[in-house]
Amino acid sequence: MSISAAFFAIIRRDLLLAFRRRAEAANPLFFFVLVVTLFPLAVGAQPHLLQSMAPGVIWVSALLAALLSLDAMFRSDFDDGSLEQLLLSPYPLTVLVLGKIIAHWLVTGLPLLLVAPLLADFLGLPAQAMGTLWLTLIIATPLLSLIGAVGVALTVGLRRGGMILSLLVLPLYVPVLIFASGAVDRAAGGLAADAQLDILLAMLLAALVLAPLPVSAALKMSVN
Amino acid sequence: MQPDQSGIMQQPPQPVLVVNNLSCSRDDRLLFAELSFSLAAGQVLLLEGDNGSGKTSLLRILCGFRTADDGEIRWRGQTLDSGSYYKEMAYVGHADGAKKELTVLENLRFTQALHSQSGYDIDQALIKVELAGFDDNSVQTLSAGQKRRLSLARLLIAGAVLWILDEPFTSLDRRGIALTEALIAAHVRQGGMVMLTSHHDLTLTGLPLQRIHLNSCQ
Amino acid sequence: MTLRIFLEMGGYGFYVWTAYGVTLLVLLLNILLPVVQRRQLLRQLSLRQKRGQR
Amino acid sequence: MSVIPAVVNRFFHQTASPPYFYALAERLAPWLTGVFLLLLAAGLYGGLYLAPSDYQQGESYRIIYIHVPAAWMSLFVYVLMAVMAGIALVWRMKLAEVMLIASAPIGAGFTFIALVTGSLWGKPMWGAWWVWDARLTFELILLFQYLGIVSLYGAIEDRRAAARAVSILALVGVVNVPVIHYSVEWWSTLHQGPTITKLDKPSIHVSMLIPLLLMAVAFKFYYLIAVLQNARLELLKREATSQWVKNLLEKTA
Repeated sequence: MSISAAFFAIIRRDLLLAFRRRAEAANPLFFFVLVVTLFPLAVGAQPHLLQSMAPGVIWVSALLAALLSLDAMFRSDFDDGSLEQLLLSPYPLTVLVLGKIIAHWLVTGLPLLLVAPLLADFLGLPAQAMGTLWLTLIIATPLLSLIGAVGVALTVGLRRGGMILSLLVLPLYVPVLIFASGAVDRAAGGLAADAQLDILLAMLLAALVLAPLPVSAALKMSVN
Repeated sequence: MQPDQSGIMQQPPQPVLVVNNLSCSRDDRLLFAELSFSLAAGQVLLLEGDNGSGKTSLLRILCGFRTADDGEIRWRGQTLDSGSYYKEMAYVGHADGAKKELTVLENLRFTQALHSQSGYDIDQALIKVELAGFDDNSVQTLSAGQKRRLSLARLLIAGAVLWILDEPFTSLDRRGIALTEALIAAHVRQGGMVMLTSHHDLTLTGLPLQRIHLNSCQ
Repeated sequence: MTLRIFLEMGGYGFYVWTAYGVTLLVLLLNILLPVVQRRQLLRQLSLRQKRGQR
Repeated sequence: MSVIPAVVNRFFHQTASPPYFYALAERLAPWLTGVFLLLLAAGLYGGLYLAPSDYQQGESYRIIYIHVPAAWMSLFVYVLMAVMAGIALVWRMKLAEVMLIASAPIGAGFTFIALVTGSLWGKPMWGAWWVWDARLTFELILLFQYLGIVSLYGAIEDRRAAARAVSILALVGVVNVPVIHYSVEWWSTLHQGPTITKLDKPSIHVSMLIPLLLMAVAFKFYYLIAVLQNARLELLKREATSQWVKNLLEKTA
């Protein structure tokens, strides 16, 4: 077996697992929809207000949904000993970990892509910003999984790591939130958002290369 | 050194795993200090000692999960991270390391993908651990003893030389224990190595058995 | 310049002196807490040692 | 290893040994405190008494002498922590772990000071206790990063493992710091008009600059004093059962 076989085997296994636990896997998506619905209820349904808030609301909700789903990334592997077996594989842990992160994104990030435009429409986001919203989601939701993986890997060994996880991960999410919602905001106002998208893309590429390193190191610490 | 065909039986076997002056402590408490031993092809090493004497910690250090406070471990003369160690070892711990939502076959396929060396194929391994015919059962339907045997199948599939087993006999019935001992014996006769902890009295007759007793030092 | 004028800080006295006060408090706490905790720890450890010797 | 001269190598080994470091920190403390108090007195005298009042902001600008040095220190300590995290991860040096842990609450303290003094300065200037100004927001997020480090260290029981976790987090955090800085800067220009910039004065008068620099250096000395006290506590906690601590207890008893 080769390294690429191991990489794809991890993605395949995690997708299969998500399919077997589909009720659980759908939770972040429901959560996302629910949080977005809460905003009009809280601030009132004035179209102007909602329209101007739409990029922020969608992105904050996406962020919270990602945060909620993070804990599941390594939790069951840690509990049933699969994580130990992963660490003992002769293949580089960084590559295996990247497989896990990608699988996590496919399960939790990808569905957001499908629902978000619909919700954005509910909030009255102008049609001209839809494309940009999609692009930011495509580029930046994987970033949420990559950055979040560092936080989960550090806290997976803790019995009550949930609160600490948010404290660790949310400051790291701030730039993603700013650039992503900023880009949609600009697009909604008819301005070009290329610079923000480029920055997000650069962050994604950097995170793809760099994030697996601290994640692997943190997992090694956590099985201790 | 010229290999002498006639004298090969008298020569002490060449150690493959060498542990030198290993020390480990947990929460200010010294578990063991200056522990040295070596393991050669075809040998079994049994770790004995009370609960909390550091048996599991030692095994976890050998897996690379823990770092020792002091000392070194060499596999074929190289450190664990630089050499071929992880290609040639496999570990069964307290947890089964299997996904309960997946079937036996799916779990073992994944094990196969994670290892670069190829050992037994899945069907053979399942026959060896007497789980043939359970391929499509999901792991959560298996009994505790069957899950243990599934872990043993993992060892066979990984094609490892060194087996590290932490309490492999727990939750096994008499038949399961006999089966596990037979697997260990067969592995060792083929030139494999086994390191294990157990509360159970081993009946590995005729095998070169090393015992290390870890006292809880105060 | 009298002390009163100095303390008034041109009407901004409250802001300026609160800022300096908070700073002093935080700086002092960050030094005193470890010192106090270390003394306590040393006392505990020496008690434990005496008990061990007996 | 051969790149490092033997003398330097020996110096580091000696200094890094816990009992030596513990005693050294004790011996240094009065000297450091002396220098700190001297610098502090000079800085405060220059800043609060000698320096003229600002033609725009009146006397309220005098908060600058603690706000700006504290903001500088909040960044400086974080970067220093990341350096020690790197040393701790690569060479597994215990002393680096101890210094990293010991620095976190002090850095958090500086960040807190920067936030509170910024807010106290902002009230008369902006008319509100809190304005979403780029620098203040940056300090706020930095404070969260510090708190994350402190609470992660507190949550993991095994001290070696906790130190490793914190080292990883500090390194990831230090990569995040410039990204946050840049993004917050961009965000604040997007969402609001220009605010009073407190630091970007093209030129600051020498009589104001000298006390500012004096205070900055004084804060560095304060950091040294505080970090050494914290490190001694941390060392004692970690090595409570070791021989040198026993000897120390016998000596003091």
